[in-house]
Amino acid sequence: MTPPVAPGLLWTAWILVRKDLLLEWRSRARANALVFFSLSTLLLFSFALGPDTTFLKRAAGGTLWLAILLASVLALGESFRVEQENGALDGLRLAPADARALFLAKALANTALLVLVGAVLLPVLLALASVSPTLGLGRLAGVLVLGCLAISAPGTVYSAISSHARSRDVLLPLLLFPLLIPTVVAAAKATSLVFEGDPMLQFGSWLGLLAGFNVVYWSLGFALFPRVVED
Amino acid sequence: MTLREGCAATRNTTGRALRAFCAPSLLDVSNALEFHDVSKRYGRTWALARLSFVLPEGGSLLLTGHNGSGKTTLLRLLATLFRPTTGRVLLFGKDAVTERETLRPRIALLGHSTFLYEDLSARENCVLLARLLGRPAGEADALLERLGLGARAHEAVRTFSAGMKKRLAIVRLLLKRPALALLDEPFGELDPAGIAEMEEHVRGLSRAGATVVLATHQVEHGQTLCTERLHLASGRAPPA
Amino acid sequence: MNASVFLATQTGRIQGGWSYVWTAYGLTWTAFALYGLSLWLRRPRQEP
Amino acid sequence: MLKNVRIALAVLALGLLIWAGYLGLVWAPADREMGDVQRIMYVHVPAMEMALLAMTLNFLCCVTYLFRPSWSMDSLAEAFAEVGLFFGGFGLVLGSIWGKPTWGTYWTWDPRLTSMAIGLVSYAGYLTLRRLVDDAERRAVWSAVVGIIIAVDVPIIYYSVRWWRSLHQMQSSPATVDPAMVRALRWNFLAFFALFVVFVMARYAIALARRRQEVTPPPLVLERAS
Repeated sequence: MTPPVAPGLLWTAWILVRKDLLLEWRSRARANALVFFSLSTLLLFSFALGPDTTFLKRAAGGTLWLAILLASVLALGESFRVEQENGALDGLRLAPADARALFLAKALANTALLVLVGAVLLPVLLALASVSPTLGLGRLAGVLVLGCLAISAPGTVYSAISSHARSRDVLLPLLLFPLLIPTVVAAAKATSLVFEGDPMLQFGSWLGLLAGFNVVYWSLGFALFPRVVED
Repeated sequence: MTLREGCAATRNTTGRALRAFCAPSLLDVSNALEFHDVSKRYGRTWALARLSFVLPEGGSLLLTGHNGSGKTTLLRLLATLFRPTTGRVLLFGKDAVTERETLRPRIALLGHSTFLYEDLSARENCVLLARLLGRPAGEADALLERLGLGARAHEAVRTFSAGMKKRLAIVRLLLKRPALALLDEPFGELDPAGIAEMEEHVRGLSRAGATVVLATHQVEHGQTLCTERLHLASGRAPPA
Repeated sequence: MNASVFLATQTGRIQGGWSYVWTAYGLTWTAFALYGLSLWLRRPRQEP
Repeated sequence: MLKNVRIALAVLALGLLIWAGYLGLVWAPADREMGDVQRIMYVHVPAMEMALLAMTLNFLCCVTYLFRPSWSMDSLAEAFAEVGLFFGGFGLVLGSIWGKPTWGTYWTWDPRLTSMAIGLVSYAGYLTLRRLVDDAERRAVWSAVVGIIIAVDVPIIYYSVRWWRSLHQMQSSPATVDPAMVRALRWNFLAFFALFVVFVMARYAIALARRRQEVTPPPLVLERAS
């Protein structure tokens, strides 16, 4: 009774991504809550950093990425809650679905959610900090997507780990934030260059740095994630 | 050390090459399951302690014992979800840890957890599994129909009763057409009609040549279904 | 000659550096002592 | 046997520490510009070196564990992480004590100090994870995974912080050292290394004992079936 040809790694990942996106759509109440949460954090940062608009203008890149970072902790924590309900993760492992495909799917689904959050935050930020994307929307979108990718890859590995450990809500940010400092540095720098112009043409190098992080974290996650899920 | 064990025991690449070289006939795997001195530990407690037993292929094993005796742990080990702390588990002659990827397509587990996504509909859950197995979605629909879930196939699993979720889990099990079916308390949450139907499914699986391991503390139902019996007491199999 | 002149102009050293030095070394030794103590307290009872 | 080896090594390390302390505080000449404050370098630099050494060794243990799991490798990784955290922690404090008189502030965004600080927080997370997972096997695998990711991340942090900081002013290069200072530094390095080995051996024994206690296989004899 050998089963007919099972789908390959990437096709399995595609099936699982569709499943995750469908799940996110079905529980979009949670996604909405996440978006409004990050909006409120953005407002909070603006108020906390003071009404002086020149300072807010300079800090706009940083506030955007801090808001996304906080939202990512919630999104990542949630992404494995749905897998733990009814032991669905074990069900996938037994299907069998290759754990690496599970990683790709989960990380891409989390990225999509974060990009959505970023997309909603951006217009609000442009208004709040009275900044405009002088280097063009295309580059801004590029930074947003690359940054969210660089957050989701290690985030997915760490949320899989902490979803089984005790006091997971503390453990995930504790593990994730130190790791994401270079990513946030690069993303915030690139974003503020987009807002304030790039006289010394550094945007390309910061974007390259961000792309480099992605290569490192995605390959690390791809290689190590099976060890996290398999007992 | 028989030739088969010799082949199975060598782990390194030469072993794998040797196994590939051995003609399958030489290796007619008589035993579907083998536990060699298996223990499993959670934190401080030993869920399974130094357990060894063998089950021939196509056989069916009734696993009895009070709650916490290690039944679920044993099934999860058989389902390759766990790695034993000590000892070795062999399924169809293959090591359940190193070769789980090749074993999993042939194993199905009906556990306490139903593996279902509450926010997806019954059909979406089954079609997801069918796609992962490389099977047409129609097969999932046919099984849903056969088990009386056709009418509510498009409703979210969240709205299902425990009995219906169990039935949906059975659909997932049958969809895999397993060579090894692991049933953990299958009669729980089922009304008498459901229990009779479940017994029929178990017989169907045995008839189809599958090896069945059925764990329950409702011995009266399992009695007629299984050829062999193993009683567990706090993780050990006391001498019969 | 100019070496000593050079040295003279360079004597703008930081005065009173010793307070920092003693705090640093004091901290180092106490840290070692405390950590050694904690390791000793947590030592396994019977030697493996 | 092992016990008195460890005691002998501890005594040797203590002797080395006192001798190196004498060299650093008394024997070595004061620095031309910074005067005596520069003596803090003899403890600050070796401490940071030991922290880096511990982090590298932790990474190696984590990688080895994933390929060839064994409780000794897992316990060794835990020992290196804690000892590294210890040396890095007070090494950073020494760095800021040194910074006050020389740069006027307790903290400068010097890439070395910053990446070490972030590394320490990461290893604190690593050790917290180890305490929050009960199952020994899972804890070992997951902390190995986390240890690898952190070890890959620390150099990345160093370079990105340097790049981020080089927008302002150049990284401060260590003071020029003349031969006598180098000798004092080397003796201090030796003393710190001896202590490092003593601490790791002690912490390894603690970790291994805990693992042994957690993973002892049950006795073969079966109780009377109830």
